[in-house]
Amino acid sequence: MRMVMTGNYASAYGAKLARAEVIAAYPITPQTSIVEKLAEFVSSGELKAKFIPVEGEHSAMAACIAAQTAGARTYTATSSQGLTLMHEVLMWASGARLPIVMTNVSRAMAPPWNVWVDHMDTVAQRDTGWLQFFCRSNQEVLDTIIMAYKICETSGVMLPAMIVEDAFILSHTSEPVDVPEQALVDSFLPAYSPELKLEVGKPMGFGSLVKPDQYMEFRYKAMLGMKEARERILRVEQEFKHIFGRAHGGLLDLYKCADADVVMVAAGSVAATAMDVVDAMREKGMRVGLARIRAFRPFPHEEFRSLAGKTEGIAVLDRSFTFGAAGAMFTEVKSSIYSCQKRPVVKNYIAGLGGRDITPKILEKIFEDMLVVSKRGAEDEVEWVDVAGLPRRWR
Amino acid sequence: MTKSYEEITLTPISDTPSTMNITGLWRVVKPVVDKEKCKKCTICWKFCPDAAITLVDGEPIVDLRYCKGCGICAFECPSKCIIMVKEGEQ
Amino acid sequence: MVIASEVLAKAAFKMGFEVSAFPFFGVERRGAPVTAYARIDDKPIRIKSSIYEPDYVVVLDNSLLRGVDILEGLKPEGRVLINYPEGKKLENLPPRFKYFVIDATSIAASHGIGSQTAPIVNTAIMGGFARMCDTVSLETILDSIREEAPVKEEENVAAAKEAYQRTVEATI
Amino acid sequence: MMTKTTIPVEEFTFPGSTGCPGCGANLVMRYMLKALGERTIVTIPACCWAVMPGYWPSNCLKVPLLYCAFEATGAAISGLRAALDVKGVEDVTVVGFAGDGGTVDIGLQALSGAAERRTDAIYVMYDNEAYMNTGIQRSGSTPWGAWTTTTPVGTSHGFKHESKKDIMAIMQAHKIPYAATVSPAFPEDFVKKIEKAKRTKGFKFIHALSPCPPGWRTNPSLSVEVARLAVDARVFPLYEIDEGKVHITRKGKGLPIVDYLKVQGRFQHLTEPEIDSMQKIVDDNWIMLLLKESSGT
Repeated sequence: MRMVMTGNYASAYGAKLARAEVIAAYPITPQTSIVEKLAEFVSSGELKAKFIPVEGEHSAMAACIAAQTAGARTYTATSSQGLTLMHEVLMWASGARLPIVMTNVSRAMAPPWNVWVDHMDTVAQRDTGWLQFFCRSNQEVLDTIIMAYKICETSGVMLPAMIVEDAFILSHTSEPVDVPEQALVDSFLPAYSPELKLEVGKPMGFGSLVKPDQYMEFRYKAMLGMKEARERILRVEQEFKHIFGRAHGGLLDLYKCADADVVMVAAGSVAATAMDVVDAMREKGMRVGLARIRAFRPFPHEEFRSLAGKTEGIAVLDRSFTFGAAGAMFTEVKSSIYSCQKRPVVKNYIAGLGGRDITPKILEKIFEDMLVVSKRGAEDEVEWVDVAGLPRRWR
Repeated sequence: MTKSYEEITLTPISDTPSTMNITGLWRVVKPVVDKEKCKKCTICWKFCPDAAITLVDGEPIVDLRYCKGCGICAFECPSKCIIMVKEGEQ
Repeated sequence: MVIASEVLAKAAFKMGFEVSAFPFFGVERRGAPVTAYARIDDKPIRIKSSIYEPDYVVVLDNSLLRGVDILEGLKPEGRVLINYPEGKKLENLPPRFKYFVIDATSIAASHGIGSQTAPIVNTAIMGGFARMCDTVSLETILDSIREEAPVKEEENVAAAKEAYQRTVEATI
Repeated sequence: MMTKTTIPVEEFTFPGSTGCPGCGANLVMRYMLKALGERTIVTIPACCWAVMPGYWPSNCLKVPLLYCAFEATGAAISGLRAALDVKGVEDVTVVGFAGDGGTVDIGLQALSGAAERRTDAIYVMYDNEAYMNTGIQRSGSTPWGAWTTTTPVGTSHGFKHESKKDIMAIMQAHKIPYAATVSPAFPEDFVKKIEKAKRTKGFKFIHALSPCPPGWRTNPSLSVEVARLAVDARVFPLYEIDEGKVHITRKGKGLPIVDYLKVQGRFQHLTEPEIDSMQKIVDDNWIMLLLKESSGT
């Protein structure tokens, strides 16, 4: 059934349809309405689950880890400061090979204190061993939560996944979302049944001390899990499409890139706006395209390598910045295509930090700049967009 | 012996009894029980931190593969029937 | 205010439109001035940036007329709906736009929505919006209010109906 | 013929743990599991006991064990209980088993959360009165006067000058149904209290004194004796708080505190006046406890 709902409600419906059994969460702006809705589902009996009102985000993840180890399907949601507080236990979840699914409402890090969209929190967790999916619509949020359980619960993967909703822009925007029938979701996503779980009668110790002579083999296996996740994402999306009639673009969602002189790389909600801009610019005769990073982990290296040969310039829009380096997506894109025969010019645009609106006009200007840069190379590899005090005007 | 990544579980799960650790090798002194004096009070068994003492008809049998030689049993024994002797001595 | 934009979006959605509604993204505090937006289109809405050139502006609290440029970016053919006391003349606004007024405060108060000192005008004003804008019908607005109103749904519906009847175009 | 013993015969720990010789924490675990039995799940954060089961794949517990993050014990027991509930698994005791640092310091928030949520579980703090796993650094549970590596005595008399956090009072303030202190020197009392905790629904807290030969600078053979002296000198009284009511389970002999201190290297630097002031605090605390017991709070 198609309903108008916010991204946060899409998350809550996603977790409900996936039949999450244990939900442990702590409120943080702008994630709150996810947990409020889920608490409502649980208290009304619509969702047969246990809701643990934990006293902080670290405990939220720690409780999910314990519950998932004991064989329950778990879900949590957080944002920004809460996500970074979880950092330690995020690594724990992946090291323990637990397919926990979490929504992160991506929000800026303080200071300056700021509750608006920014990908710093999410990007900072890129090494934690979580699959990370950026979404561009509320529909994608709901669908990806359901898909994530299926992707992650495969014995070859068994890693956790983070579904990224842009703060306010998705979390609080109401738009039509198709909420599938429970029976249909059940036919797609079977109950969680791990090969090994913590249970009485089986005296096993989960997560024990491993010496240097064995540690690497376990890490190697986690790497294989992430590699397998790559294939799983694609396969599960095919299955999803077969049942639900829609898909969201695999790891790298390409929009009009086939003949594009210049391609913009972006993640999250701004990519949706960028699609409109691509259409408008093409109407004016400019061949531009959009490559939306849907999976940031595992990173779509292969997809970028095949894109490299088809375009002259890649404009990477990062909604975060790695201090002392550049935008993380830019760094990844460049490293992906380094081994390619033909390498397009790549430039990094840092934009939209702390909720600064990225308007269609700004996106158009980035495309225009890239069309020039792709021919003569970039003077500055990394440009901060729409910063007062810098010479270039963007608005 | 390092196991191949193909032979191990996804995450370390310990399922082997710790009797695989021969902690008796740490020992400097060992308990020797004078069975004549033993009153079968079971106190030595009760206070062994390593569960290395078992009772057979009330008499303590020290499993020297695991006894670390802490000496609690000797200290606590009310009839003083356990003495700690240096390894290698009688 | 956040609720008003949702009511509108959901009403338009019922009529078969694609919609997108969002508050000015901030830390919500009841009573503090807020802005909310809605987009209505017949094809899927992808754009996620804020609205800078609206077709319609709805002002729920006329005290904002003094401090906020409510006409900023309004398209030339744009229309404005203002919650305004009945009988009082609308002043200091450029005549190039069309203005509609409705005393949503009195209507909400008379239907017992909110308190007498601080009536909640969100639902009444949407009745006025149905009058000003041909795109959404009063019936769907009322349906939408029925679904969205947390309490007193029939009072809210009646207020919106009354507001629809009493909304008039103002002369400058 | 079965031997008559004063505590359950069945062992739920294997020999071969990698605890130090004379480790009090080994006794705490051993007695606890004897009282709880097979249908128990234990979660252990970073602490000595995270190492004591041995390197993978060694495990010295005969019940399932989940290792959790240092500060996360309270959250982990809530998660375990929720999973058991949602799966309809009944009659399982969930135990959080943490050291003093993991309880009164880094784990206090999660502990408080679990207690406030009334998580149906037993939280056992084995208190060796310092960060022993990392090599004897002071914790919030280290007593006044003790030497640790981060409260070195040196020439400036730099022993720990702050008093031990009163975790039992903290837990009592959470209005939990049951809390008790236990000592490895009194296994019968220990087992009885754990059995009571097991029968009680809701959040239960057990404070276990856990002598540490390397950290306390004691002879390993004295681990039980020093725990006994702690009770007899009333440094560590044995009592329970049952539905808010204090009940002292062993009054002890009322020995002078010096009897307890003198067997431990960590207190050797203390002067007579310092020992006297410690004695006064112990006496005051004992009177307070008696008052609490007689007043029914």
